[in-house]
Amino acid sequence: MNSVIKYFSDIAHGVKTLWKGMMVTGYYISHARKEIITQQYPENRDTLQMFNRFRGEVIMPHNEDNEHRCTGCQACEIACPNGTIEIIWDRKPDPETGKKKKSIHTFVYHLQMCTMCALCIPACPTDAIIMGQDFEHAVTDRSKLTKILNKPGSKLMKGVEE
Amino acid sequence: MEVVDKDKTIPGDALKSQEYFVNMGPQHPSTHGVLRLVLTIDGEIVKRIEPHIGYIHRSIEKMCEKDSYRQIVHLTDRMDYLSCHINNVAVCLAVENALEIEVSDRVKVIRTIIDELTRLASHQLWWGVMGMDLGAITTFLYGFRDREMITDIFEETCGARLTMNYNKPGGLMFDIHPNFQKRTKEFVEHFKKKLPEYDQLLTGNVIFQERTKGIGVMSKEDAIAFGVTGPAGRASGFECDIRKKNPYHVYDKVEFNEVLLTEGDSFARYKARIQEMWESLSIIEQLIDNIPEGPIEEKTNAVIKLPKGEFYQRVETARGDFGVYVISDGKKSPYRLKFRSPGFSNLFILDKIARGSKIADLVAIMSTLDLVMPDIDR
Amino acid sequence: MYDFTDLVRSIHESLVASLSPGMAALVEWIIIGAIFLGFFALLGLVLVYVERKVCAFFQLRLGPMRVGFWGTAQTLADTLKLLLKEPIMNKRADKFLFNFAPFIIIISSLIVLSVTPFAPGLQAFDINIGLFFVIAISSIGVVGILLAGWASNNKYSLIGAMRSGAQIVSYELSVGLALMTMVVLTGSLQLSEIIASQADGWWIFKGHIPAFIAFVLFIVASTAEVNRGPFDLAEAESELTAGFHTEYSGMKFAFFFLAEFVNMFIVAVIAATVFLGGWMPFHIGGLDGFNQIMDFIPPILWFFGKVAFIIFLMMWFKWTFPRLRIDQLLTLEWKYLLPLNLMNIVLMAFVVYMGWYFGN
Amino acid sequence: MEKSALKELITSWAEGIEFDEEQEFLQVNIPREHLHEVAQKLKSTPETSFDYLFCQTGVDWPDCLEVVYHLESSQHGHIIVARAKTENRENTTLDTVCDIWPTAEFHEREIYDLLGVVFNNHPDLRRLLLTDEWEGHPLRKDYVDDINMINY
Repeated sequence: MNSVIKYFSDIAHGVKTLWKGMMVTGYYISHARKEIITQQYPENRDTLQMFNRFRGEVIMPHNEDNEHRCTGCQACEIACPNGTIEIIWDRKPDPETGKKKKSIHTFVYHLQMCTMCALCIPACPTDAIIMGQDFEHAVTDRSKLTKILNKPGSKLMKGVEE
Repeated sequence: MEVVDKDKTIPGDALKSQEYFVNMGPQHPSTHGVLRLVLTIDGEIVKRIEPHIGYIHRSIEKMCEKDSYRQIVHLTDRMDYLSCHINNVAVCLAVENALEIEVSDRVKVIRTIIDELTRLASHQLWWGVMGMDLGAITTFLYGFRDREMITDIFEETCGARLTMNYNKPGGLMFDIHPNFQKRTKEFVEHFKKKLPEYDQLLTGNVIFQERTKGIGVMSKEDAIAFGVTGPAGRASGFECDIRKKNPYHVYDKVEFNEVLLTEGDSFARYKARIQEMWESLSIIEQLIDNIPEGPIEEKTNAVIKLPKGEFYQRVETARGDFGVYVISDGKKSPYRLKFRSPGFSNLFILDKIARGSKIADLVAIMSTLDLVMPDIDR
Repeated sequence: MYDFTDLVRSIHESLVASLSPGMAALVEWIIIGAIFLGFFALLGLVLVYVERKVCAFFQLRLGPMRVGFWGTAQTLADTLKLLLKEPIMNKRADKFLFNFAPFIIIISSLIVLSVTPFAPGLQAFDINIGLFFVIAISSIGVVGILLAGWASNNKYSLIGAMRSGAQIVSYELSVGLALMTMVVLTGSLQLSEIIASQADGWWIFKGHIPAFIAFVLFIVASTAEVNRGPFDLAEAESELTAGFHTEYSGMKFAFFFLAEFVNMFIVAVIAATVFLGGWMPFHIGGLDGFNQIMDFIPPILWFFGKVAFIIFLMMWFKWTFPRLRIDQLLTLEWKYLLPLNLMNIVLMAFVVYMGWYFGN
Repeated sequence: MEKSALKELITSWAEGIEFDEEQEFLQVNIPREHLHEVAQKLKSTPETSFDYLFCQTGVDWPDCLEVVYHLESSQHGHIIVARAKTENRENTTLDTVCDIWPTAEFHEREIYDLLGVVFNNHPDLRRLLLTDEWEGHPLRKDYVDDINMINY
């Protein structure tokens, strides 16, 4: 007799636990409007706000006079674990003093090798590079991922080296 | 009367079942990455399991031999990506211990909180995937919903959602975001309401219990002998929580229980993780309101050089006992660096505990062991 | 009021009047065949869309949103994609059986669809052994699954097919017995008569306890029979990648997919017809005013409403429960469903013998 | 057990056992001839009962290869670091310990794969991470790989 009772109580227990689970999903479908968590990504692009600290890519800010803060000291190049940053520099005579001085020619940034570890940012003594928040890096050609960060014709900001 | 020979009445070979091989993976929905299991199967019964790994072996240990200690930290993100912060901290602690740097209490508390958040995020993902492996696809989305709140906290404070690289030898990269405490408290409140739902949906479910109870039983002796740690080991009664054994950060100052179960089956491993989530929540609650003030990093040399010798640092990741073994010859890079990954040891007990079970059981056992392939291959 | 009998008869009479009897029959066949094929395709499209949306709302997602208003044209686009896809086949597969299997499945579900009573007078094939016919034909589908699994020359497919075979052979019993329980009440196997017998109340209410138990048993067993929900072992994607249709692609895969949804519809039709009165509006014996109000809602809406309810129930199962293991599946059938069914059929016979059901 | 007591006990087991200078854990050098015997004793002696091998590392030194065993006792909680060196970098054989600690079977396969230490009596000594056709042992310091650029 006990086994018969157990047989039926097993069934009742099983049905009860199944019903409990169905109540959870049932709640969510009946409150779908409130509970939906997904976003419609390309549509909400205009309102999409990334966090300030989000690491999307390395960028080099320029001011309105097309000046940057990079002295070409290569500290970031050394700090980078993956060889992402490559600085091509040359020595040009300073127009004021006439002395030859190191300055950057091109600041090459290989996005395809970057792991966004941000070790280069604190390494920079002049705060020339920061992390940008752009995350849409999809391109059709791998060569487009190699970026030159200093804008054409840009020069070093005054007062950075003091 | 004619004596009937039993063997002759049945045409032997015609009815004999034949064993055959099945390649489960490297691309298979339930191997979670590129793990290949060569199964010897008789009907539905698994007779033998031979794991083949190395599909995403990236030679991180070799790469570490040329990197500076600061650079090594970001490589550990890519091993067990679900407990990336804990891996980061392991390397940082190893270096700090070697240099005899004592970080401030603020750093310790922040590291503890983020460690526990990482553990929660990992367990949430595991819970979702566990349900999905057993056929309840909805759990995956529910797990991700709650995990998303944690990744948002990480993104705001650390700058990345998964591979955040928030630590450096000597402290943190930068201070926590002003919203950190508020958001974390919001999350704790939210998750305390949602965690019972996990139980209603899956833990209590009769089908789920039938699928996991008594499946893949691991004895305590096996767990120790095979080095199975983390929730999987503790479900067998192996006291292997590094947070209790060798406390680091502020784990000796907070109150929490080491989850210990004795059954050792898949359901016990499942329960151990669910209970661990409650413990993690309580640790976060104890710490979040009293983060002490203090510097966020200690001064280190521009080029970190460890003294000659050997340093071993153990931490408890979401998967178990993670170790960093540094052999230094006094240069800027380690002479040899070995990562003791918990997944590596956990994987190889599979053959022992899953033999004789069905294919469906193998999937359940595999997901309760919570394997992360990059962690195993390194 | 909403009777289609006159419409159908007038079409028939005009055809007979203008054509020879043989030609008229042929034209009727073609018309009915075309209607059913169109309905079949439409059903697949709608059900796939509904499943994706319902599943999405269960999972806190929005589901398809891009193609058409709220993604309504998504399945159409998917079908187009599947049509344009190259059909690939395993080199060592059994070519004939591999190509033949999807058709067995799709034809069997099409045949069962023919007895569906949509509305009064709107039934293509009203034979007096309707229920029996449904049970008989619907088990042909498993032959297709077995063939597909075997012909694929893939071990996963074979395991899936074998699971499916074991599953359907055993669950057929429960489906049959649960329906048999109701036949004790209805006294007829003909679907139109079963519906007619529910004019003063649906059997699930009139037959109370045993009928309700039979309803639950039927839903569980038939979910298993159509390889859905927690019983989708034949395709168990986390174990067998995709089970018996692992090797199929393009339109042949779409046939399997379509057949699954149409089978679900058929099961819902049978459940609605036998337990919930088919197209019969909700009637309570004695309350004439209420019954007349209910009669204003067209029967075809009643029919599709009930079917939708049962389909939603099956989707709810599928998106909530984990999958069973093969031995547990058989345990459920042989240790729980079958004894309960047998007990229930005795109980029902007793209830009918004593006249303890409503509306006698 | 205290470090000094452990030292005394282990020294008595076999000849040639040496202890390194003080580190975080007790360091013991075991001569390769006695490796299996001492390992067996480390596990089975009730006072030591090192039953949990939590890390096994291969190291490439200029004159030899070394395998480091990190052992813990789940019962007593003490930790020891055992080390065994191969004869030189060409003759790289050591005894296996995978019959004592089953987890060593795969750690040893990994060490064989990456460093080329050959373990005697290992039941299934094959490459673990790399393909079977792979030439050389990548974790050795003199390993040259022209395609993947890890150089010093």
